[in-house]
Formats: sequence, C-alpha cells, structure tokens
Amino acid sequence: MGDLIQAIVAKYNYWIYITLMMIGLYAMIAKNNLVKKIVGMNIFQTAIILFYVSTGVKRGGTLPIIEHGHGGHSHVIHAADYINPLPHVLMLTAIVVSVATLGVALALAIRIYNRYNTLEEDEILAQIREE
Amino acid sequence: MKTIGLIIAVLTGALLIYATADFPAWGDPHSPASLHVSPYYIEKTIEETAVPNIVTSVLADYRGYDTMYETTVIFSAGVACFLLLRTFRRKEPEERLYRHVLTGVTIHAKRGKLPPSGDFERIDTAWTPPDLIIKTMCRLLIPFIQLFALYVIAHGHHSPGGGFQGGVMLGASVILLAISQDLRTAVRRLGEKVDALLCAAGVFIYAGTGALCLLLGLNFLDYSALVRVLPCDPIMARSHGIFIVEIGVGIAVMATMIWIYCNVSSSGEYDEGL
Amino acid sequence: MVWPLDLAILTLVVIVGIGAITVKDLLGAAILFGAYSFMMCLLWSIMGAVDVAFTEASVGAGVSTVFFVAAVFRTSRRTKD
Amino acid sequence: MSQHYPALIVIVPLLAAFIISVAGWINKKLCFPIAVAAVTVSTGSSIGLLFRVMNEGVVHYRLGGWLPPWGIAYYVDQLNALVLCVVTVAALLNLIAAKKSIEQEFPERIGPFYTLYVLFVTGMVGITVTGDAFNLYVLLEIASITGYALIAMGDKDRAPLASLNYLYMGTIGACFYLLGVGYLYIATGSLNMVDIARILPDLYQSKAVLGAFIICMVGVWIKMAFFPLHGWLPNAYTFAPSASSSLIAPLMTKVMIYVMIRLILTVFTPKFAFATLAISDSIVWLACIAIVMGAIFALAQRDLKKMLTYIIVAEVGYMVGGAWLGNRAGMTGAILHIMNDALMTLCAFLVVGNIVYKVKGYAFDNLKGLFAKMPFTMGAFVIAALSFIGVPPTCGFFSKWYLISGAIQAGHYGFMVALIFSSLVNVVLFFRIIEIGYYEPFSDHHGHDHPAEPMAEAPLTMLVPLYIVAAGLILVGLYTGNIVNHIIRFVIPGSFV
Repeated sequence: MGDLIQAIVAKYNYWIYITLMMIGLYAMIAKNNLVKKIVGMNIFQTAIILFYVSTGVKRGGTLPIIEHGHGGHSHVIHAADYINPLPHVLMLTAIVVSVATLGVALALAIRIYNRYNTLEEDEILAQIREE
Repeated sequence: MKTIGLIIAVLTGALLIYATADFPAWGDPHSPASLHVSPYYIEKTIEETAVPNIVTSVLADYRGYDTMYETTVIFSAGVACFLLLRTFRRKEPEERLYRHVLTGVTIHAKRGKLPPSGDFERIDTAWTPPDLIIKTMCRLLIPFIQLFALYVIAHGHHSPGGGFQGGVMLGASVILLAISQDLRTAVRRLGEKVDALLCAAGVFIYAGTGALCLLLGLNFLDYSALVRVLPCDPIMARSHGIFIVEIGVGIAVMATMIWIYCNVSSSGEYDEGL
Repeated sequence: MVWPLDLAILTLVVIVGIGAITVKDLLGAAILFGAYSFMMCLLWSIMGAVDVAFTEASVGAGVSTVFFVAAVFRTSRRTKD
Repeated sequence: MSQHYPALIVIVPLLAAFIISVAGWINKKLCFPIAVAAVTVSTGSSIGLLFRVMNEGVVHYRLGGWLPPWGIAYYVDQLNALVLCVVTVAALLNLIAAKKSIEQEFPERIGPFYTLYVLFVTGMVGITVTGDAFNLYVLLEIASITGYALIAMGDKDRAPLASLNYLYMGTIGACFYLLGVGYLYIATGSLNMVDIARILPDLYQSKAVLGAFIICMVGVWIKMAFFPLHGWLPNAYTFAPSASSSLIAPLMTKVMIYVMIRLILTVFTPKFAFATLAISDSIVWLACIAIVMGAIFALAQRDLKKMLTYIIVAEVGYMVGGAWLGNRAGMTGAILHIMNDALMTLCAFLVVGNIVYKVKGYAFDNLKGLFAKMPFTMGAFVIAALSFIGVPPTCGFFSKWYLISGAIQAGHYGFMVALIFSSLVNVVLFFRIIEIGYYEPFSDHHGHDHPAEPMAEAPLTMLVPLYIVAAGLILVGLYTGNIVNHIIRFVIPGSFV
C-alpha cells in the first residue's frame, strides 16, 4: 500500500508540473488579453520552479540547515540526511528573474494601454491597421 | 489561435511526459542529482564557510557569481521600468484637490498649487476617506515588519532567509505604507533619487566586494582574500564576505521593489498612485 | 512528507491556476494568482525547500500580486477572455 | 592582470553600469565617457584573451576560487574567444556611432539608456564566456530584459507591443532552455558543461537526455529566431530605436547560434547530436525552408529596416544549417559566418542609423536620391550589400563558400540550392535599394523633384565607426585563411571529416 501511494505521489508530481506548464503555455499563446498572457507567463515559470524543487527532494532527508551547537564540529555530517540544496539555490534565482520579467512586462502593458486605451490584442491590431 | 495554442501546449506536454519515463524515482536518495555535486556542499559547508544554512552558503559563496547576476537582473528590471514609464515632461494636472483637514471641505485648484500649510492636505482625484482601522494597523505593523526583515537578513546564516527575502520585506513595508496612505506619503519618506542611488549602491556592494577580492590578489569573489582587510581567519572571512553581499542584495532588492512599484502604480508620474 | 496534504494542494494548485487564466476580470485573475503563488509556497515548504518557500511567499504571493493589482488599477479590469 | 582577463571582460562593464546609473542623476555628460571606457577595457581584455588562447590553448578561470563542478568556472577556448572579440568590438563601435542618435531621440533618458546598453553588453559577453549551464541562463535573462527595454524605446506607437511580444516569446525560449538544463541536471547531477559532457556518454540512450536536448534546442531556436519560431523578430527590430537595433540585431541572434554550437560541441558532444540522434538531415531541411522563406518575406517588404530583419532570419538559417551538416567545412562555415554576419548586420544597421538620423525614415520612398545626399554612408552600404550577396573579396563570400562546400561534401544539395537562391534574392533586394538611391531623384512631400540635392552627410562620429566596420568586412575576407587556420581549426573536434 505504501509503495503504491509513493508511486502515485511520484508520478502525480511530474504530471502536475507538466499540466501547470501546459496551462501557462496555452495562456501565453492563445489568450487575447495582454495581462492574462502575463499571468500565464508567471504560471509557466512557477511550474518550472516546481519541477526543479521536486528534483531536490530526498526521502529521509531533513531541511538543508546543518544542526549545530556551540563548537559544533564534533559530529560527522552525512549527505544522505539532508535534502539536496542545489535546486533550491537555482530556484531562488529563477523566482527573482520571474519577478523582474513581470515588472518589465507590466510596464510595457501600461505603456500600450496609455497609447491604445485597451489591453485586448485584437483591438490594438485593429487600431494599428486603421492608421 | 486557440487551437494552435492547445496543440503546441499538448505537444510540449507529451514530449515532457515522455522524457520523465527515465527519471529516477521521486525522492530517491540514490539519484544522480543527490549523489554527484550536492553532497560536497552538505559535507563541507561548515568546514569551509562556517555557515550552517547550506542554501545561503551555496547561494552567496559556491555559486555566488550566479547570485550577483540575479541581483543585476533585478537592478536592470528597475532601470527598465524607470526608462519605460517615467514621464519627464509632465503635463500639469487639470486640477488638484485639497482638503481642509478640520472641516473636510474639498477645494478644487484649477491651476497651480496651494502653498504648503498645515490646514490643507493634498488628496488624490479618486480619493476615499482613509479608513482609520487600516491606517492605524499599518502604522503599527510597519515597524515590526521592518524589524523582522532586518532579522531575516542578519540571521540568514543560521535560518531560512537572507538578503532577498529580507530585502523584499523591507520593500513591502514601504509599499504597504504607500497603499495604506497614498503614494506621496511613501515618496516623501523615500525619494525617487535616493531610491535609484540605493538600488545601484546595493548591487555595487556585491560586485565591489568581488572586485576587491580580485584586487587583493585572488580570483573574483574569492572572499578568503578579505582576510587581509578583516581581522579573522580565511574561513570566517568567507562567512563575513557572505554577510556583506547579503546586505548589498537586501539594499538593492528593497530599493528596486519600491522603484518598480512607484513607476507601475503611478504610470511613471509619481503623483497619484494606487 | 505528508502525502495526502501534498496531493490535495497539488490538485488545488491546478484548479486555481486554471481559474486565474479563465476568470473574466483582471483583478480577480490577479488575486487568484496570489492564491496560486501562496499554495506553491505551501507545496515547497512541504517538500523541504524552506528558503524557496520563503522567497515565493514574499515575492510571488506578496510583491508580484501587488504589482498586478497596481497595473490593473492603472489600466482596466475588462477582459474578453 | 592577464590571468584575470576572463573575469575583467564581464566585470568591468557590470561595475560601469552601476556607476553610469548614478552618474545619470548627477551629470548626464559623464555617462558616455564611462560607457566607452568600460567597453574599451572589455574589448582590450577580449583581444588579449584571444591571443592568450591562441598561444596557450584553453584558459580556465574559477570564480570564487572554487573547483568546478562545485563552483562556477569559465572555459575559454578559441570559439569563445573569437565570439567575444566580435561582440565587444561590435558593441564598442556601435556605442560610439550611436552617441548622436541617442542624444537626438531621447535626450532626457541618456543615463538609464547607457546603463541598460552596458548591461546588455555584459549579458552578451557573459553568455559567451561562461562554462556553466545555469549561469548562462541568468546572463541570458539579463541580456533579454535589457533588450526588451532598449527595443521598447523606439517608435512610440508600435515598439511597446513589438517588445511585449518579444518578451513573451523570449521568456518561453529562456524557460525552455532552463527546463532542458533541469532535465540534464536530474540525469547527470551536474551543471558544469564539461562535467556534464564527461557523464553523458553512459546516458545516450536515456529518454531524459533526449528530452533535455530537444527542449534546449527549441529554446535556443526561439531566442535566435529560427524560421517557424521567428515571429517576434521583424517587428521588434524594425521599431526599435536605431541605437538599440544596431546593437541587438548583430549580437543577439549570433550569440544564440554560438550557444547552439557550444551545446552541440561541448555539452552533448557531436557523437550524440549527429550519430545517436540522426535528426541532422531534417534540421538542415528546416534550415533550407528558413533561408527560402526569409528571402521571400524580405522581397515583400517596402522598407529598408524590415527587409534587413528578414534577411537576418534567412542568415540564421545559413548558420543553423551549416552547423547541422555535421562535417568540417559546414561547421567552419557556420562559425565563420557568426563573425561575418555580425559585421555585415552591424554595417547595414549603422547605415540605417545614419539614414534615420538625417532623413527621419527608412521606407523605400525615403531613400530616393540618397547617393547624392549621403554618398559616404551609401558607399558603406554598397560594401555591406556586396558582402550579403557574397561577392569576393568581402567576407560574406568566404563563409558562403565553406557552407556550400560543406553542403556538397555532405551530399545535401537542397541546402546548396537554398544558399544560391538566397544569394540571388539578395542581389535583387540590394540592387533595388541601390537603384532607388542612385537613379530616382529626391522628391519632397509636395512631389517637386529636386535635381541636385545638397550633400548632407551624417556627422563624423557616425561615419568613422561605419567605415571601420566596412573595412573590417573586406579585411576579414582577405584574412579568412588565417582565421580558419589559427583559430577555427582548433574548435572543430577530430571526429569531423
């Protein structure tokens, strides 16, 4: 029973991350509203972060902070006891990159709105064609 | 467009699911990712950097070069928002609204502005009376948020947190001020120019620490070179180096978050915001 | 590892994600995106990635949502899809 | 200091960016000299590095003093060093040439503009010099975010939308690359390119590695605007201000092609890419379609800048096809063409910059009588045009020669036909422009013909860099043999025939 659940949990995690990525990708390509596309973009980026964090999970491992007391060099540290910290570091970078991209994207969307008075892509294209 | 989007998304998803077939089992302690590079960090972090939080030591030291660019990404986003949105030739607003503090009477000033005085306060065009509860709560909360943020930055060596999280929280406290009162109040506390300078200064602290190591004779960002300017042994020098760059990151992230918020919420006019 | 909690949140994340891109109001989409980020943050703290969860709680659920709301406030809430 | 060259190339522009952003608030006149000084130091270091690599072989640099694969390391071989020189030289010349047009187009925003310019250069050289797969992603994002902002400063009406579309596509591309690196990480446990290449041979049959390869390639193709994924490029580059389009157009696509070649040669190794996968033939066919479609779309355009952007799409097809032919001549041609195409594109876009500076437009109608009005600018344009067409002794001829001989050697005649077709179309395209500029008299908006337009040439700070680039086109052509024998020969692995 435990093994079965573990197998489902394992697959389920990857399925969910791929589903979220598909949702984000679909929104970025198919949605008409510029801000909706930006929401999709963020969902897409978060899905990738979820994937990376999943790769770092280690059964039987604890948080990647070494237990230490005063003069804590005495005990031996086993790598198997701690979760893999490297994906976490990479994903801190990715989160910050995603918020930076979000800021620039919103700034661009506001500029477009100030010029065309709409956020719908088809209405903007229609206005461009009329000129 | 909708069908094309669906097809592309499904194709990508199918490829990704196909490729997961050969992944090691989820949470497997014997997967390559758990065995190849990462054990080194876990086993050596105390010995080489004296930082118990492995994420902090990898973030700011082993892969500190990535983190420097990560801070630079934030900085460039701040500059990009400023470049895109900030209006320099400001058009004078049609009319400014002033409110008499005691009576609550609103005055429409068609041209020019009232001289600053204690009797009148300037209000936004879409102005609603400030909710006393929200205003008071935020006034009470903000100092504690800032204190906690400083703790997060300073305690990043031993607990989750560090420059980014603390910096974002510091920025959020000022943004909270802007939301609970108005943008002008926040800008009075932390002007645009100061913000821009802090933003550059924060990243400069990070990159400058790295360059200092280079000038002291070792490779870029090799904090053990700081032993020649700090009174400690090379391992503690790494620990202190990490702390210095975390402060730099905190300043840069705080200033940039506020800068982006001010530009986005007022479309670059710095006049009336959210 | 609390697996029922993990599965429940994973399912909720997908539902909120679909909601964020289908709701016909941009302010609603922004708020749903905040909820989505917050659930991601829960998920990551379950997986043991405390630093990432902390960052996502402050950046994703906090500041990003504020940026969205500010941008929607400056533009319009209207959306056709 | 010479052991720090790899770091200096990236660090000096980075530090300068912060100083410029502060200087912008104090005195705007300080920004330009600081930017020039920083990019000059970067250029000098990259040339010094090229000579060091030619003498000593691969140069290593450990950032933070950590051993790879635990820390981030730079591996600079002949390929990096060559591309670094091209990037920094192009950025420096364009920086000098663009000074006047930046002051003309957005006088109030000089400070932030130079900041982003220098950060973009940092991103480009950082991508080129790094030996770490994840570090490449971070620098790619720096280059992209600054690129979006630089592009959006152009045409008030169209540029922001073009830039936002570029942002969507660029983010998808960069995220795909990140995802590919993640798949590689889960299969190998490493992020260092050389280390990944050491581990991979046991995993060639793994589906995860196959998935990683495809996703990485698609991501990089989006960023370089390979044909079916090129949708963002023409509008973004057309509506950008001339200072940014002449920076981004020569560098972005070329550096991404470098990344593709680096992934094939160093990370996945040619054995996996060509022998195990056996998809090279279909990719070369895709490149043929890219070349033909790029040429046809270019024919349909009515303005100079947009025509050039579609030529870029076709040129990307040249390089992708050459790299995927899988033989020595094809790969040599592709690498040589990175350099040549960067110079040709830079030359052509600098000409557009000069024209925009003086005439305020780049539609075909604006070009009438330009040979009389701006003879020096148009002279450089003719050299660029000859190079695009592939007339000896300009450099365009030699890389095309290598590409065609590679195609014949691989027995891929479709690619050869596509190359020749595109050259013929280029003849039509450029002679049409030259005809308009030379024969059609200048007419103002009232329809009056002016037989002799007085000469109104662009200022000297714009002409000198332009002529350095134009001379470079011919010099690189004349010294092609030396470049191939002393630099490119060492890049190509021995398994290539």
